[in-house]
Amino acid sequence: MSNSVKMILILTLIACISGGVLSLVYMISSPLIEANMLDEQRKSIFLVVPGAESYEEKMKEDITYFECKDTSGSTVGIALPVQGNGYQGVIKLMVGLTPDLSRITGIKVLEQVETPGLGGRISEDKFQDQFKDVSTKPAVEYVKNQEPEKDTEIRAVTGATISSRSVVAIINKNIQRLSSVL
Amino acid sequence: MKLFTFKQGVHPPYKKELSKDKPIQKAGIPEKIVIPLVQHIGAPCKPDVVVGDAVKEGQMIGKARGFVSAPVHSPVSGKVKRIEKAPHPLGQDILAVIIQPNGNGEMAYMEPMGEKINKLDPTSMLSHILNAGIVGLGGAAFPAHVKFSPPRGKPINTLIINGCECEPYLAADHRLMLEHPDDLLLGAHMIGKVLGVKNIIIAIESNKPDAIKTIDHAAAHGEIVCMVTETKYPQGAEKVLIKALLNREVPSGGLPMDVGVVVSNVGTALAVCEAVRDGKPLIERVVTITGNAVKYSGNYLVKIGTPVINLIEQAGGTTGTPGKFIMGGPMMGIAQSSFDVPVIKGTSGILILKKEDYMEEEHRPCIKCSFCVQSCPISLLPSTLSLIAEAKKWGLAEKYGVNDCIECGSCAYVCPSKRPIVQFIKTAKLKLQEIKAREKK
Amino acid sequence: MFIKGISGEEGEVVAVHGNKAAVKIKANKSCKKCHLCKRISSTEMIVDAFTERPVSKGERVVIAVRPGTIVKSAVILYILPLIGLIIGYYFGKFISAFFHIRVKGELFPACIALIFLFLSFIPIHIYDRKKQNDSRFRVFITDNIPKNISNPD
Amino acid sequence: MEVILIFISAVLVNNFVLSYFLGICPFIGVSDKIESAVSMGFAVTFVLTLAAAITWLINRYILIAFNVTFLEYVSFIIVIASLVQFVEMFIRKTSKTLYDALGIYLPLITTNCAILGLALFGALREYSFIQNIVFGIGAGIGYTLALVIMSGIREELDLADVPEPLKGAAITMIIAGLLALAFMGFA
Amino acid sequence: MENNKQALVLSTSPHIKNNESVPKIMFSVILTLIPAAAFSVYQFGLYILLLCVVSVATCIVSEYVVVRLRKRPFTLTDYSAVVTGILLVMVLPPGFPVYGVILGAVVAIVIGKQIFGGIGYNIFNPALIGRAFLAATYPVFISKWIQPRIGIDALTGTAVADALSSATPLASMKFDGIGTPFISLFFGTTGGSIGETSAFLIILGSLYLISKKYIKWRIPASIFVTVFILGQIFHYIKPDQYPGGVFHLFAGGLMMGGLYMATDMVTSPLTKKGCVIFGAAIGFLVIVIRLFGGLPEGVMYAILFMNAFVPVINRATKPKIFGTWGPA
Amino acid sequence: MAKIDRGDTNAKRRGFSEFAKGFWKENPILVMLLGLCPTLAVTTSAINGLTMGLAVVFVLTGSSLIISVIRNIVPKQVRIPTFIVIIATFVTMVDLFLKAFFLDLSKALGPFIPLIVVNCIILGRAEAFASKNKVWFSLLDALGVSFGFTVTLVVLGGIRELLGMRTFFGMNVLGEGFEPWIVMLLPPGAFITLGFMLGAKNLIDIRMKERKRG
Amino acid sequence: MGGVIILISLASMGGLGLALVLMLVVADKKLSVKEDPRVEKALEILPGANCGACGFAGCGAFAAALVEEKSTVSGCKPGGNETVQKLTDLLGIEETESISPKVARVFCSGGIKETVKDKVYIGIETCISAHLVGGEKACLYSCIGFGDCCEVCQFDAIYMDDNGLPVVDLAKCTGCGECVRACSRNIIGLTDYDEVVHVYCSSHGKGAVTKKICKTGCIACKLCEKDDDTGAVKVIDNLAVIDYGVNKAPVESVNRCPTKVIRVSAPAPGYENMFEAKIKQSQKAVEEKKT
Ligand SMILES: Cc1cc2nc3c(=O)[nH]c(=O)nc-3n(C[C@H](O)[C@H](O)[C@H](O)COP(=O)(O)O)c2cc1C
Ligand SMILES: Cc1cc2nc3c(=O)[nH]c(=O)nc-3n(C[C@H](O)[C@H](O)[C@H](O)COP(=O)(O)O)c2cc1C
Ligand SMILES: Cc1cc2nc3c(=O)[nH]c(=O)nc-3n(C[C@H](O)[C@H](O)[C@H](O)COP(=O)(O)O)c2cc1C
Ligand SMILES: Cc1cc2nc3c(=O)[nH]c(=O)nc-3n(C[C@H](O)[C@H](O)[C@H](O)CO)c2cc1C
Ligand code: SF4
Ligand code: SF4
Ligand code: SF4
Ligand code: SF4
Ligand code: FES
Repeated sequence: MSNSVKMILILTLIACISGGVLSLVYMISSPLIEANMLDEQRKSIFLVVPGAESYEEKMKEDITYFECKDTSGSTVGIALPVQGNGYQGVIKLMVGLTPDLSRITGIKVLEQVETPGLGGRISEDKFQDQFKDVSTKPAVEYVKNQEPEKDTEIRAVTGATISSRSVVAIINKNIQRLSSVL
Repeated sequence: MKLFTFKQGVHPPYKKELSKDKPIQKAGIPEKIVIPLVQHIGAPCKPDVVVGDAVKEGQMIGKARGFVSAPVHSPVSGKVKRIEKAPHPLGQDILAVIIQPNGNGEMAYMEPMGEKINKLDPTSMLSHILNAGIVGLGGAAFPAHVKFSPPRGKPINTLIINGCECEPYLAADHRLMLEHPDDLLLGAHMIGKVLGVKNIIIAIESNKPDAIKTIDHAAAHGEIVCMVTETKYPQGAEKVLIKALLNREVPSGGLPMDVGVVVSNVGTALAVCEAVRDGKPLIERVVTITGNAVKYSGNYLVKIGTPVINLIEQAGGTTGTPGKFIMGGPMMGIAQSSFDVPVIKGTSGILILKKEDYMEEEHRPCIKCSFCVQSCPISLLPSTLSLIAEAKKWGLAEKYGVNDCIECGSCAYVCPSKRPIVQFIKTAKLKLQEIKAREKK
Repeated sequence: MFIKGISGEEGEVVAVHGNKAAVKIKANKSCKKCHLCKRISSTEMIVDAFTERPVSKGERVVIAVRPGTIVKSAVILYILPLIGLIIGYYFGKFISAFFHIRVKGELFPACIALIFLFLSFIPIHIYDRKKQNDSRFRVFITDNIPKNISNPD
Repeated sequence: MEVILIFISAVLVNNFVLSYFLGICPFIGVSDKIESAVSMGFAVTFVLTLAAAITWLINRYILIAFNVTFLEYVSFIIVIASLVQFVEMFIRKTSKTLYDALGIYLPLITTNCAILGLALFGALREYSFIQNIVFGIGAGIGYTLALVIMSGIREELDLADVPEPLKGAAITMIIAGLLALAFMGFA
Repeated sequence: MENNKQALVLSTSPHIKNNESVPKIMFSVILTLIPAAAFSVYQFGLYILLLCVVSVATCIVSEYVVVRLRKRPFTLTDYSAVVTGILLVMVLPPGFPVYGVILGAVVAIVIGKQIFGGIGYNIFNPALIGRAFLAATYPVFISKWIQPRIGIDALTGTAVADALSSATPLASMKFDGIGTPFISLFFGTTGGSIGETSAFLIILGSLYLISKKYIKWRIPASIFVTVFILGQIFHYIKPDQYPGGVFHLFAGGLMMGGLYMATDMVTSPLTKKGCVIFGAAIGFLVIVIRLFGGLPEGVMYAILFMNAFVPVINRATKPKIFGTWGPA
Repeated sequence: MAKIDRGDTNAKRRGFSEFAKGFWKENPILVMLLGLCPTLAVTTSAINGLTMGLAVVFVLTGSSLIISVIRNIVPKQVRIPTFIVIIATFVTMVDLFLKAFFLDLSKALGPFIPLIVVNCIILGRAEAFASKNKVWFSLLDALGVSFGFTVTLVVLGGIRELLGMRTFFGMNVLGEGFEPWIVMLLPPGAFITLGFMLGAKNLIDIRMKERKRG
Repeated sequence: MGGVIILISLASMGGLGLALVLMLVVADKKLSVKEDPRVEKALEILPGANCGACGFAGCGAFAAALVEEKSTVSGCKPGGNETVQKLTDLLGIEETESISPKVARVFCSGGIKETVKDKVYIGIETCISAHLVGGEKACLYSCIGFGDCCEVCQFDAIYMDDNGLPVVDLAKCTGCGECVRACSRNIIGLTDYDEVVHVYCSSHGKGAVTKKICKTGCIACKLCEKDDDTGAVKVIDNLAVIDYGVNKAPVESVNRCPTKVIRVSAPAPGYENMFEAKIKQSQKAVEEKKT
């Protein structure tokens, strides 16, 4: 067998085998993975919209959001996946809103790459819990180094104003976009 | 007056006041004269006498071997006592002819040219210079006849007589210019003639106004010009001097003749004059004895071969504990380990310092202050070179131009870490030479 | 980047014209890789070197390649094609807009970009050839070697 | 504008070596001479950009188009590996002179995680073609920058009195750490 | 065998040296830092003194330990560890915890200096390495500023009054768009690091060092010129967003950094040309970070970044050797 | 270094030394300086290090096995592409597995699981060892090297976790009084810690050598 | 659905693989350039990790460097011993560690205890730098004692003793001659392993002077020369010199030397027998002559 033919045969064969094996593994694992992902999504949605029992994916223009319903089937809130830039990189959030978008029912930081121990503390419950029942009208605000006074205010993580401000900005921007299409 | 100068350099304390006003005295003849057979750059001489021979003042006792070599002569009449290895200012034991003077004063000079000077042709002048064993008296002791016969491809158009004497403490050249201006100028003319050069410059540092005046006066009617340079070390180094006076750069690894210049010390000019006019070989020279550890600093006309210990006695001996004995100036001179070494042709000064005059601290790592960089007249990076040498990267040292260093010592003078930069550089040069020699084999 | 040419070569000046000099050098190991010079035989070659100092025929000199060559070659070899790539992309975009080529997404400009990238090796190839013949490629006389005596200092 | 941001971010803020830890092995190995650092850096830039272009096409027109994104790694890497090998041969043929001076760095790049990392990041961030290219160039320039700095420092450290156990890779690592500290200012 | 009594000393030329020395240089630096440090004590209270003492002591101890472990000659006599210790404190915020200072001082001496072989061999400015390490280690403390003249507890460093913290002029400019009057910047009645607030005293001290040539004047000069020009240019483009050149010059750590830290001999270039390039690049980076980066102040990062470039700069600016056609 | 016997009589001893050398004498990180990227990137905690290490164990063992089986039929010109495809296949399998069962870990390790593909250790061992040795030895070599890798990663991750989060494998060790050093979780901390680990390794080696000499 | 995915995967991977391998095949045919075959072979032996650990830009560069002898085979760390072995076989490089018949010896016995110091040296603490200004000891031929020789020895075969003199560890010395080259005073020499008697002084100074400044220097008394029947020792330029060409050890001279600078060397490990044989042979020769 000439070397060239051998080369062609071997590499093509190996590539094919690899494709074949992987597609098999994929077929086995993909249901599990999808279930995993879905589970995560569900968890975060139910977290930010208390009382929700089921949800429905909706799309308006290019905005995806989830309409949440309780057992009775009435809409208890809206879960909005949003993202934007933080101090270091992208921050992804799930924001829970009342159906009229006037108040936040909760937020969950899904992904972030801020400095651990600093901007990273936006993932801590202490920070996230502040957003419960915060008014979005006219806009969410942050204060530094002091307790919030108004019901639109949250307190920024000390030493990580930029990250905190980013979270607030991302939320405000996306609520506005959503309310403009709803 | 315009002061000629160069970039960078340093200003060490000059300390010339110790010796500059002391007229040249004749030194006495010692009991023993030691004439090493190597007193110049190049091949050593071959002894021309045997033990027991009687010699006369001015008699050749060591023959030149090869072109780059210079004969040596007996400075006194006397008897050859021994021919054996003896201490030498270069730090090794070197074969020397040891003569016991007999005080007869018998002379065996060469034929004096006297009145014939003006008609003399360059070739016979050159042979006089050769036979007189003249070497550069500025320190390097390069055989003068070699310097004065440049190869055909290198036309010379300027002769610089170097009277800068930028080394601190020393005043031999200064006194020479004050006391023998005419002989000196005559010598310069002769060298000019040998070289076929019209353009002759005498360069003097501005801290010798009296010498400038004297020379200016003496040269008033000739073609020789006197140029005054700023008082800055190392103004007298030939490459630097040529740049300052003529704005020509001697190429790296090259010689002044590559830019059409010959540089000679004032003492060399005087020696040429005496050799050609009077037939006197190079058997004595002016030496400054100075330093705080010497009782009476002064300038002496010394027979070559006189052991330093005798000279010190004439200068009243030492005071206090001498800490360092240096042949030459404090910036470039060589430290000696004993007072038994003889004065040789290249000895311009004997400097004996007390402990408090020099500082010998332990050296520290380089802090990259760049003082050395700002002082190197050659624009090297002495700090980097010293680090390279410390790390023993000899090849790298060559790339950083170690061979261009003139070892002037400016860098080590200013270094706040007291790094022995020059020693590092010398070590690197030596190592590179060794490596080159080995590669050739 | 600005070191003195590492591979200083010793050679003899055979001709001088203006600020250029032809220098004959021995071919050695370090020259094997380099094709900057015209070889006159297997053991000797002639290099045209720039000089900033007067040299005369018969003089022995040291020549070296002007520093920065390596870096410059790296730019030519690696950066030029990338510029080609980007130009190709915008060119492709322009073409597709101009001729209303309807290909989904950026496939068309991307392909043009890749084609441009490979095309940009043509000038490099030419440059390479030229450099092999054009021996003036930044060779300089860096030193001359005094024939007779060593430095007295 | 976005393109410029991507570029600057890839060079300084998210420098591949100093904040993404990509391509460290050759970074430690080759960074001892400034000349080789520059050449190596440019070679990396070239291959990075080329890989960015090709893997973008593969991703968009095979993996996504046929919904087989799980083949990402396999397909990217096979393309990169063959590509580098091909480019090496190609450059050697088109420009022997330059290859002799610089081509030696090419094989070193195959196993450099920076390339695959770039391809994966590009796919993850859903860059457009030109964005991906610029990302590649930026990452490459950032890599070159880190290499050049490091090689300069290492040349200098050759002359320093570094403690014996720390000589070599250890001190290089620590310097990389200090460099990463200095790069944090660009965040 | 026994030594000869009257042994002469042998060494290579030159046999005389001038009377500069490393300890003398370092000592001068310490002296000129005293006014700024004293002013800081006046501003922020005795706690600063405590920090200084702790920092210097830690530097000395770490240096001693490392040098002993490495069996190298005793190097404390050169005072450089003291300089590092003082400068480290000078660039930290007034309320910084003592254990943080200790950590910073150890890092400055061990990682910033001794790892490279001790004085003279370090690539980066040790004090700034200490600070950068602390900035990344305790990011919360490092951005906690205290209003001057309100007094902080001499032992714990916590502010006595209830006005906990204040933003530095740069931070208020960057995040809130509030400027600070020039006079308070110049004389240092604003918030900021311990030693950086009074531009006046820093300049005063450094003038002496410049006159002794211990500071290469080209570095601060080119930093300040670059910062001023670039600052002014951006100010003209967007006056309400970007402050003017004078503000840039006297706000934050620029005076301290430009005069005392960028000029550290060990970590700055050797040649004059190199110094100018080095300074200009620092100035450029300072403006870039201040105006476009995520942080309000970038002097430290700019200097550290350029420290890394010094070997390359030194290579690129090698002087032309006498008698050659180019650099060595 | 172990002397390499060619006969089979000492196969057992050789087998053991092939396995053991990966831990110290030929430690992939500390000696061969390979696979540094994942080493530095994922070791923010001990558990991350462990997971990454185990992933490498699987990939290296699997691919070494296959490569040493087919080593004789692959033409030289396509050796690297072939090997790397095999490796990538295993890596994808690990990735899918993690995503299916340990989603959080998979997220924490981020893009560094796929980067095992180009991890210099794997290709290095494949080329250096598996492509030249019999299956059994390749397997032992792979196991040794990858476990050496794992151990080193756990140590590095442990140090960083301890100082950066005052915990070890998630347990609070240093207590609340210790203010965590955030830098340890950042790139500088990774580089500096690994630098000191390399230094410590060298120091121990030097000391051992000295002791041997007496 | 599963079948489709498998098909697509097979097709896309197979297609990719095929396309790429075709490209490589064509490139291999059209673009390949010849190399030194040994480079190829070396490359094959090397791990191919292209890790750069050797300090070269990848295995190819390292292989080329090996063939051009710019690097030693042990540069490749990932490869390990086996690779080194194979490379050694391929390139025909001799193992340097094999014992060579030469060994270094230090021809100076004037340590701190024996030799007068008559000056103080301040400067760089290496022999070569101290040599530039003359060192500290009065004897200009003596060991300077900063140990330049020890530093260059790659085999740790030479170390400074308490007396400030270097000692060669004969078991380790490979006779590479590095120390000989490093010594600026030229007092280290390479000698044959089985040469047993040497003059442990290098001073060409006058005997009278030497006597004053060193307890164990050669004072050129010529006793060795006169009394030795083998005629192997001559005093040349104030120093006893052994003519190693004479196939007998000048054992007699050893006894006669008043300052004990001629000594019987320690036997080199593995050469003890040869050593004794040599001594016996010499003694026999001496006795024969006497009778
Ligand atoms: C190492 C380091 C990491 C940082 N990480 C973050 C971060 O994750 N999030 C953030 O908002 N700011 C971060 N910063 C920015 C500073 O802490 C900045 O001064 C701060 O955002 C100012 O906010 P403050 O007003 O709350 O002090 C970081 C700074 C440093 C030095
Ligand atoms: C640093 C340095 C300083 C020198 N200073 C002087 C000097 O002051 N006077 C002098 O005549 N020669 C001085 N020389 C020697 C000159 O360079 C040159 O060799 C000498 O003037 C040539 O004259 P000669 O051959 O007659 O000695 C110095 C050399 C060096 C390297
Ligand atoms: C803040 C300051 C700025 C200076 N600016 C200059 C200047 O712009 N040009 C100048 O020639 N000297 C200037 N000097 C004078 C320098 O102190 C001194 O003359 C110069 O460093 C000499 O350097 P040199 O090494 O180039 O001779 C300045 C001095 C100070 C203190
Ligand atoms: C003008 C000047 C500035 C200095 N600045 C610093 C500094 O910023 N940080 C520091 O640690 N040491 C500084 N030093 C002290 C010393 O140079 C430093 O510790 C060395 O870097 C240690 O090798 C300075 C010294 C001088 C003379
Ligand atoms: S490097 Fe040489 S030329 Fe330059 S200052 Fe120092 S001794 Fe003088
Ligand atoms: S003067 Fe001394 S300390 Fe300063 S840079 Fe030069 S060598 Fe270094
Ligand atoms: S350097 Fe060579 S000859 Fe000298 S002792 Fe060491 S091994 Fe022997
Ligand atoms: S033998 Fe030579 S090199 Fe060794 S210590 Fe003595 S003088 Fe130095
Ligand atoms: S693991 Fe080696 S380059 Fe990334």
